[in-house]
Amino acid sequence: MSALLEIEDLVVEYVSDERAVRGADRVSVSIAPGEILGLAGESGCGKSTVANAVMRLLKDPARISAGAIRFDGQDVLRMSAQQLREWRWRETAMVFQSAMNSLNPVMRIGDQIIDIFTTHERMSRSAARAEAVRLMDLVRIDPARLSAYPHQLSGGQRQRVVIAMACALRPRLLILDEPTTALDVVVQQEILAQIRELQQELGFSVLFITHDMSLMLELSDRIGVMYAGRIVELAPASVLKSGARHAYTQALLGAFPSISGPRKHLVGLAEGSRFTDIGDLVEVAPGHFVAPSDVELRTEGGR
Amino acid sequence: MATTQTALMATAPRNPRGLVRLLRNLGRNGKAVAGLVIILLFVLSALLAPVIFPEDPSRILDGGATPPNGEHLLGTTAKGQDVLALTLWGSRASLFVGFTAGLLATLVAVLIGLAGAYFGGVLDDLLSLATNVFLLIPGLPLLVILAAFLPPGLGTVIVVLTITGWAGGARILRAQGMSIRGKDYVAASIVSGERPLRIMLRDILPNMASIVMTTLLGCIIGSIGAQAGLEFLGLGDSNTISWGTNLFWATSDGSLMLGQWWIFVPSGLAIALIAFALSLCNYAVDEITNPRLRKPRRAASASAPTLVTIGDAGRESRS
Amino acid sequence: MRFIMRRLGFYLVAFWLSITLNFLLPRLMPGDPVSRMLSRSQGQLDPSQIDSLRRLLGVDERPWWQQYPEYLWRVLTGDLGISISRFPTPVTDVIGTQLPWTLLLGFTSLILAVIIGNLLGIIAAWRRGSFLDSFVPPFLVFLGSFPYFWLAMGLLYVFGIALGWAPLSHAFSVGLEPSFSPVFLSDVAAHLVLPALSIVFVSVGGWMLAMRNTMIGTNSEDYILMAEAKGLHPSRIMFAYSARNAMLPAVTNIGMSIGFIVGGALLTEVVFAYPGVGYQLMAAVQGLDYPLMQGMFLTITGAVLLANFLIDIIYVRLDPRVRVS
Amino acid sequence: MNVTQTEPAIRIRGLDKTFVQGGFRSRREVKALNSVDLEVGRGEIVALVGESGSGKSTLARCIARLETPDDGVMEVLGEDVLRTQRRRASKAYRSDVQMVFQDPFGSLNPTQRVEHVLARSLHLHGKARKDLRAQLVELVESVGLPAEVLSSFPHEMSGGQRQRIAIARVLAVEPKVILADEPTSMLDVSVRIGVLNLLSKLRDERGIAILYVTHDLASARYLADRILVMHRGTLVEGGESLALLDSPQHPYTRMLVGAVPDPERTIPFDPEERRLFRTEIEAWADAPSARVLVDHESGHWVWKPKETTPHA
Amino acid sequence: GDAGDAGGDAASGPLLTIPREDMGTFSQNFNPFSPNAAPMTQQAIYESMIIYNPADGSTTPWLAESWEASDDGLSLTFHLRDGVKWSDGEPFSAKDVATTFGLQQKIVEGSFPYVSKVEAADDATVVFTFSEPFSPGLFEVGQQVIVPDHIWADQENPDKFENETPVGTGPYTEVSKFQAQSFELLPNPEYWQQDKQNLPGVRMLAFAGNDGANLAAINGDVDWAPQFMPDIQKTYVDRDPEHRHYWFPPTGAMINWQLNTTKPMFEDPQVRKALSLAVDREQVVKVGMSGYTEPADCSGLSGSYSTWKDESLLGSCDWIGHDPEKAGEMLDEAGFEAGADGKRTTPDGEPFAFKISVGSTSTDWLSVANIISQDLADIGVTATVDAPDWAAVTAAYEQGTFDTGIVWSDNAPTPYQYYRSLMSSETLKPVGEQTFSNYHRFSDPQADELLDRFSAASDETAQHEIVDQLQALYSEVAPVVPLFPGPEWGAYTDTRFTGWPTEDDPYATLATRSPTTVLVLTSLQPVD
Ligand SMILES: Nc1ncnc2c1ncn2[C@@H]1O[C@H](COP(=O)(O)OP(=O)(O)OP(=O)(O)O)[C@@H](O)[C@H]1O
Ligand SMILES: Nc1ncnc2c1ncn2[C@@H]1O[C@H](COP(=O)(O)OP(=O)(O)OP(=O)(O)O)[C@@H](O)[C@H]1O
Ligand SMILES: [Mg+2]
Ligand SMILES: [Mg+2]
Repeated sequence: MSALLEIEDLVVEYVSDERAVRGADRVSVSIAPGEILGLAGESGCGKSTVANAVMRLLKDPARISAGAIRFDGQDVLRMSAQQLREWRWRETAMVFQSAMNSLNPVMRIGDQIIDIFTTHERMSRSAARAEAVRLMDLVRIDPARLSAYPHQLSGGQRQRVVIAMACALRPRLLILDEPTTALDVVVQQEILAQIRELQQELGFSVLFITHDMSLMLELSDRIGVMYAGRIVELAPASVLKSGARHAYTQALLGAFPSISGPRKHLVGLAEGSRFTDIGDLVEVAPGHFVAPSDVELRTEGGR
Repeated sequence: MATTQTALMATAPRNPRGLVRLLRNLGRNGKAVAGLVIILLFVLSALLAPVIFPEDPSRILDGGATPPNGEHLLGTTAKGQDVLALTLWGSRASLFVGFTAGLLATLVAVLIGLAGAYFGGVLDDLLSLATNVFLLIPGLPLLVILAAFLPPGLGTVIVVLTITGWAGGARILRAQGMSIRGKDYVAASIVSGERPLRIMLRDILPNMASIVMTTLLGCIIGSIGAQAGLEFLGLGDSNTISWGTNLFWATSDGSLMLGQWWIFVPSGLAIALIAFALSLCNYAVDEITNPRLRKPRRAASASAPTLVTIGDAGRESRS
Repeated sequence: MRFIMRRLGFYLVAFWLSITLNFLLPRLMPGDPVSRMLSRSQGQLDPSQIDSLRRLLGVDERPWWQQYPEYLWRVLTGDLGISISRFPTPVTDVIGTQLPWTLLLGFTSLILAVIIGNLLGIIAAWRRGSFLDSFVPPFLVFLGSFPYFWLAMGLLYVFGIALGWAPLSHAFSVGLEPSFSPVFLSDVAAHLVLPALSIVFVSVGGWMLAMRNTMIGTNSEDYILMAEAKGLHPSRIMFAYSARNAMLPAVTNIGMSIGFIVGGALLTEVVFAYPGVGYQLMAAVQGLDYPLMQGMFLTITGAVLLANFLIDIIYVRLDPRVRVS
Repeated sequence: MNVTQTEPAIRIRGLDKTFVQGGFRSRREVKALNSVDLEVGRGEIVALVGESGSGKSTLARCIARLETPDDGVMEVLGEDVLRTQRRRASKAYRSDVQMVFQDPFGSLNPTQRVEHVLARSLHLHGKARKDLRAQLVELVESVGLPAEVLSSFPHEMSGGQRQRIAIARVLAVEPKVILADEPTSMLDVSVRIGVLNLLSKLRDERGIAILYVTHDLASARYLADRILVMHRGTLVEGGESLALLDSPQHPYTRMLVGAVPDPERTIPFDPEERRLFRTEIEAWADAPSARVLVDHESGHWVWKPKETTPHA
Repeated sequence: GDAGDAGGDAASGPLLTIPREDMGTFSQNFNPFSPNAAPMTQQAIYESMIIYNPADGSTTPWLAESWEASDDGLSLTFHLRDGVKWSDGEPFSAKDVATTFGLQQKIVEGSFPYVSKVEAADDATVVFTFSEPFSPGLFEVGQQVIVPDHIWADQENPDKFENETPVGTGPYTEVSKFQAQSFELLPNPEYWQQDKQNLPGVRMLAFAGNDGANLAAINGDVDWAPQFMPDIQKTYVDRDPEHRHYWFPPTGAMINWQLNTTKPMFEDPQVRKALSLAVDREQVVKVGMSGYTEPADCSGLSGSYSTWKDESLLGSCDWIGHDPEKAGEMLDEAGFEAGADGKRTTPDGEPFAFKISVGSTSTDWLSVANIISQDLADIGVTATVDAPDWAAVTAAYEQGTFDTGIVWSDNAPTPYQYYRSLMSSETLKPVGEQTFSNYHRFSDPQADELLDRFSAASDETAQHEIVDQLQALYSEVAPVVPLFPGPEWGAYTDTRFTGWPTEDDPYATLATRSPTTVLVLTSLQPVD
C-alpha cells in the first residue's frame, strides 16, 4: 500500500536571536489512504508543528531545515506559492486547534464557505451557495444559519462548520489538530462521531492530533507518540493499548483513570522528569516502532 | 494619538515581571536606546543650561536678529537674545511641565482606571462615564478655555494639562485592569484575604507596568505638545522661557515672515525630537510586550509559505 | 439596536455634562466682556459708556443658578444667544458661517490621514520587514512629533512664502462668490491643500502604526491561518480577512481622534487664517464673549459627540459581535 | 471557629444565584444556581460534575465568597456565614476555606516569586514562624516540589509545578476546606494524575474536606468519595462515586457517562440515542419532581419526576 | 490663487484692498452704533460733521460747513452743507443729525452727558444745548457719524438693527459680495463730492491676526496695511522700495506705565520719578516697539497734541531721560535704600518688589514690560512681569488691586480728556470700586480746577494757557510714568493707487479706523 502522505526526517526549527529550537526533530511518519493516524503527546511536543509544516503554514521564525514531505508522490516542500495555494484544501484540508477562533468573526459563515468554492472551483456565488447548503446538511446544521456570524453559533456548531468546510472539496487528507480540546465532553463526542461518519462516507485519510489518549485509542488506526519533537513510539492502536514499550507512552497511558472497573491507584509522570537523546525508531514488532530509551522513567509513585 | 492607539492594542506581556524587567528589556532595544539617549541629552542640556549660559537668556538686548555665527551658534532673536541659550533654557520649563503633567495625568489615570476596574459597579460606571466624557470633549478647545481663566504660570499649565490629559490613559488602564481583575490570581488573593488596596497595588498594578509606561510616555508627549500649542497661542505664561514661548515670540516678532529660520526652527525641532524620542521608547515598550511587532530578520509577506532551508549551505528556497 | 440605545443614552449624558461644563467655565473667568472691549480699543472707547454698553450687550448679572435652567432651555431650543464681540449677530449665525469650513478642513484631513495611514499600515503589516515597514514608520513618527502649528508654519513658509505655490490664507480667493462652479471648487481645494496637509502629516504616522500593529496581531489569528490553508488568494486574505478585522479598532479611534483633529484644526486655522470654529473660539475666549464661546464649544463638542455616535452606528454594522453583547 | 467535630465541613441549603446580563433595556437573567443543597463532610472529597455552564464554578465561587449568593443558607464548619459575615468574609473564614483555581498559569501572579506568594499567605493568617525559610521549604516539599522552586517566578515552572504551588499556597493557611475548581483541566495529561494524588493525600493525611469541581467523570470517579451531578444550576443526582457511575439514574448523568471516551467501549456512538437523552432530560427538568433515594447504602439519590420509576 | 491680483473687477479697475487684522471673519452688520460694526461703517459709509486730523491738528469741515459756540459755552451750532444726499437719493438734513444723537443717547446711555438737547433749527442748522460749558464737546459731537432719519427713526431696536444694506452719505456705501472673509463697498451713486470719489470701490479682507494680514501685505495682495508689522522696512518696504512706504506718526494714545498710587511704595512722586528715570525709553522704543515711535516727554502728551505742547517745559524735563544713577540716588533719598545684596527695600523695610501687569496678547507691551523689569533690576528694584489674559489684567486695573501696569490713555482731540483721566478727582474711585479710567487712582485739586477752567474756556488761546499749566502740574506730580505715544500704524503701496498721506503731506494718518480715513478715501487716485 503506497502512502498518501509521507513525512521523512522532517526537521522544523524556530530560530530566534539567541537559539534555535527544534519544534520537530527528524520526524518520519506516513499515512495510508483512508487511514486515521493519531499523533499524541503533551503540550509543546511538536504536534502542531508537524501538522502545520505539512501545509507549509508555519510562519517566521519557523523554518523547515531538513527532510521531505511528499503528498501522493509530489514534493510539498518544492511547491511554489501558487501551486501550494491550489493544493491546499483541495488535497489537504485542516481543522485547527482552536476551531472556535478559526472563523473570521466579521464574515458570515456562508461567505466563508463560499470563498472556498469561488477560489478553487471558480463557481458562481449562487452555485457555491448551493454547495454550502449541502455542506451544512452534511454536518446537520440548519442551512439557514449560513447567514449567521460565527459568534452566533455555539462552540460545537462552529467546530462542525469548520469540519464541513474541510470536507468541502473532498480532500484526500484531513488534518485535525486537537479539534475538540475546547469543547465539552458531550459535544466532543458528537464531533468525533461526526468525523468518523464523514471519514467512512468520504474515505479521506486523517491526521488526528490530541493529547487525550483515551480519545486517540478510540478513534485512530495507528498512533504515534511524540515527545520533545521526536516520535518515541509508533504502533497500531490496538497494539499500543496493551503493549506500549516506551516508558513515556506507558506513563501517558497510565495517567488516565477509567470510567469503569475497579478503582486502581495510578501514577503519572513525575514532575521534572525528562528524556534526552531520543534515538531513531526501531521496529520491535511488525508495525510497532519504538525509540530506544535507556533512561529510567521517574514516576509519581517512585518518590 | 498614535501612542494611545498602540497602547490600546498592547497585549499583556508574556513574562511580565514588572518594571524591572521592562526597563532591562528597554536597554536591549535599539529604538529604546536611541530614544533614551536623546531624552538624556535633553535632560542633560536642561540641567546644564545655567552653567553654559549663566546670563538671563531672556535679557533683551539691542542686537537685533543675527543669523548663526561664531559668537551665537544659533544666532539671535529680534531682541538680541541668543537662540541657543533660549532653546537650552527653554528645555527646562518644557521638560519640567511635560514630565510633571505627564506624571500627574498618568497618576490620575492609574487611580481612576484601577479603581473602576477593581471595584466595578456604580463606581466604575461613574468613572468610565467621566473618562469617556473627558475623552470626547475636544482637548485643545477645553485647554484654551481653561488656560484662559486660570492665572498664568507653570502651575496652571500643569493643572490644565493634567485635567485634559488623563482620560485616554484611564480608559486603557481600566480595560487592562478589568482583564487582570478577572484573572485567577486576583481571585486567589481575595481568597487568601488580601485587602483591596493591596491587591490593586501589588497584584494588579505591577502587571500593567508596560501599559502604565506607555500611558506615561503618551501623556508626556501629549503634555509637551499641548503646552507648546497653548503657549504658541499666547495662553501660557509668556514670562517663562520654554519652547512654546520661544515660538510664540518668534512669530510675534515676525521671524517667519523675515525668513529668520534660526529663530523658529530650534525650538520646534526640539519639541519634535523629544516627542520622537519618547515615541521611540513607547514603540519599544510595545515591541517588548508584543514580540511580534519586532523587526523580522527577513522581509516576508504575511501569507508566505514556510521557509524551507534544506541543506545548511544556505540554499534557501521560498518556492 | 439596544447597543445603539445605550450609546445614545451615554451621549446624552456626555452632552449634558459638557454643556454644564461649558456653562460654568466662562463664568469662572475674571473680568467681563465690556471692560475687555475697552482694553482692546486702547483708548478709543469712552469709559463713560461702559455701563450702558454692558446693559446693551445684556451681560447677565444674575447668580448662576438662576441662569442655568434658562441656559439649558435655550441650548435645547437652539438659541445660543447673541455674540458680544460681534454684537448684534446671533451666535448661531457666526457658527453657521464658520462651521462648514472647520468641517471641510477637519474631515478632509481626517479622511486623508485615515485612508493613507491605514493603507500604509495594512501594507506594512502584510509585508513585514520590507522598506515600507522598516523605514516609513519612524519617519512618519518623527513627522508626527512636530506640533501642528509648527508644521503648519513650516509649510506656509516653504510653499506659501518662499515658493509661492500655495495661497497664504483664507478658504478661497478674495472676490470669488461661493458657488459650486469648478472655478470656485478648485480654488477652495487649492486653499485647503496646505492646512489639510499639515494636519495629515502630523496624524498619518499614528494611523499607520496603529493599523500596522493591530494587523500584525490579526495576522497571527487562527482565522488568517485557516484562510491561508483554504488556499485563498493573498490579497483576499489581506483585505477581507485581516484588514477587515484590524480595521475595527481604527474605527473607534476615528471617533476619538475627531477631538484631536478639531484641536489641531484650531492651531492650523490660526496659522493659515483659515475660517473655522477653532479660530473663532480663540477670538471668543480673548474677547470674553461668553455666548460665542459657549456656542463654539458646544458646537465643537456636539459635533464630536454626534460624529462618535455615527461611528458607533457604523461600528455596529462593521462588527457583528457588538450587536448582541 | 469553635465547633463540634460532628458538623459537616460545608452544609448548604437552598442556595440561589442569578446573574443579570445585558443593560437597562433588555436584561436576561441566568439562573446559575437554583436552590442548591450540598454537604461536604470533614475529610471527604466530593466531586461536582456537569457540562460547561452548568454552574459548577459559580457554586464554588459562592462558597469561596467571591460571589454573593442571592438566597440560601451556607454553613461552613457550623457557622452560618452568610448571616455572621455579611459584607466580607472574615479572616478566620479565609483561613478555613481556600480555593484552587483551574488555570495554574493564571492563578499565580507573574510578577511575584513563589517565596513571596507563600510567605504572604502565611503572614496574612499569622501562621508564619520564626524560621520562615524552613517553613516555606517544608511547605513546597509537602506538595512534592524541591526547595529550589521557592526563588522561581511562576513562568519558570511547568503547569503541574505551578498547580502544586497553588496548592501549597492554600495549604499555608492550614484550611479545613479546599475548593478545587477543575484543578487539572489545564495540565498536561501526564502530570494530571499527580495533582489528583496530591489532593487525595491531603484528605487522607490532613482530613481536609475537598469540593472537587470537574467535568471529567473519570477523574471524579478516581478521586472522589461522592459525586454530585449538576445540570443547569441544579444538583440532579448524587451518591457514592462507584455506585453512582455504575448505575446512573438521571438521563443527564447517563448522557455524561456515555460521552466519556473509553477505548473499551463497544457500542458506537449513536446520535439518535443522544436525541432521546436530550428529550428525556427536558422532560425530567420540566416535570414536577422530587428527590428520591435510590440506594440507601451508598446514599445514591436522584431528582426525578414524581410518577416515573427509577429504572425506566 | 489670489496672489498678486488684488484687483478683481477688470471693467472698472482694481478695488482698494484693505486688510482687517483683528477680525477673522466679518458679519454683515453696518450699524454704526454697534461696537462691532463691520469695518468702514464709520469711515466709508457714514460721515461726521467735522473731521479732526491729529497728524497736523487741523479740523476739516465735512457735513457741516461751519459751526460756532455760544459765548457762555452752553450751545453749539452747526451749519450743514448744502446738496448732500443719502445714498438712496434722499436729501441730508438737520433732522438726521438730531435723530442720530437721539439714537446714540438712547442706545448707549451716558454718552454725551453734557448734551441736553439737539434741535434742528432749520434744514441746514443744528443747535446743541449743553447742560454745562464743555468746550471739548465740539470734537466729540462733531465727529459723531450721522445716520438717516428716514431709515432709523422707526427702528424699534436700533441697537440690534444689523443694517445689512446701509444708506449713508459716505463715498462708498454699496455693499457687495459680502463673505465672511471679505466684502466690497462700491461707490455711493449720490455722493456729494463726485470729483473725489475716484476709486472703483473698497474691499475689506478679514484676518485672524497680524500675521495673516502681514503676509497679505508682503505678498502685495492689499494696498493699504494699517497693522503692526515687525521690521517693516525689511519685511515690507524692501521688497518693493519704489512703491511701498510706511508712516507711523506718533499720534496714538500715550502709553503709560502706571503705578498704583494707593500702594504706599508709590505714593511719593519722587519715587515715581526715580522709577521713570530708571527706564531706558530709547531701548523700550527701539526693541519693544521696533523703533516705530519715540520716547515720551514729561508733558505726557502724545504726538496728536503736538500743537499743545509747552516747549519751555520740555526743555527742563528732569525725570524722563535714562539715568539709573540719579534714579538710585533719588530712591536712596526717599528711603528706598539698597541692602547688602543690592536689592532695595521700602522705608518700612519691605523688599521693594512689585509686579508689572500686562495683557499676554500684547506682545509689544510685554517686551516693554520686560525691558522695564530689566532696567529696574539694574537699580536693585525687583519687578516681575505678570502677563495673564487681558481680561484678568483689566479686572485688576478696574478694581485697583494691581501693583503697576502698562496701560493706554484717552486720546481725544484735546488734551482735556487725557489729563482728566490721569489727575482729576472726578475720575478717582477708591480701591475695590470699579472704574474705567484713572486706574492708578490719583487726583490733584489743582488739576481739578484747571480742568474745570478748560472745559469752560471757549477761546483757544485760553485753553492753550491752561494746558500749559496742566503740563507743568503733570510734570511735577508725575501721576504716571509716560513711556511713548502709540504709533498709528500705516503702510501702503502706490502700485495701484496714489495720493496717500505722508509725513510731508499729513492731511490724514494712515489709520483705517479713524475719522480721517474718509479723507484718504476721497484723496486716492487709481494709477491708470
Ligand atoms: N513561534 C514560535 N517560536 C518559537 N518556538 C515555537 C514557536 N511555535 C512553537 N514553538 C515551540 O515549538 C515546540 C512545539 O510546538 P507545537 O505548537 O508544535 O506543540 P504542540 O504539540 O502542538 O502543543 P499543544 O498541545 O500545546 O498544541 C514548542 O516547544 C514550542 O515552544
Ligand atoms: N459573572 C457572571 N456574569 C454573568 N453570568 C455569569 C457569570 N458567571 C457565570 N455566569 C453564567 O452562569 C452560568 C454558570 O456558569 P459557571 O461558570 O458556574 O459554569 P461552569 O459549570 O463552571 O462551566 P465550565 O465548566 O465551563 O467552567 C453560565 O451560564 C454563565 O454564563
Ligand atoms: Mg498544538
Ligand atoms: Mg467553571
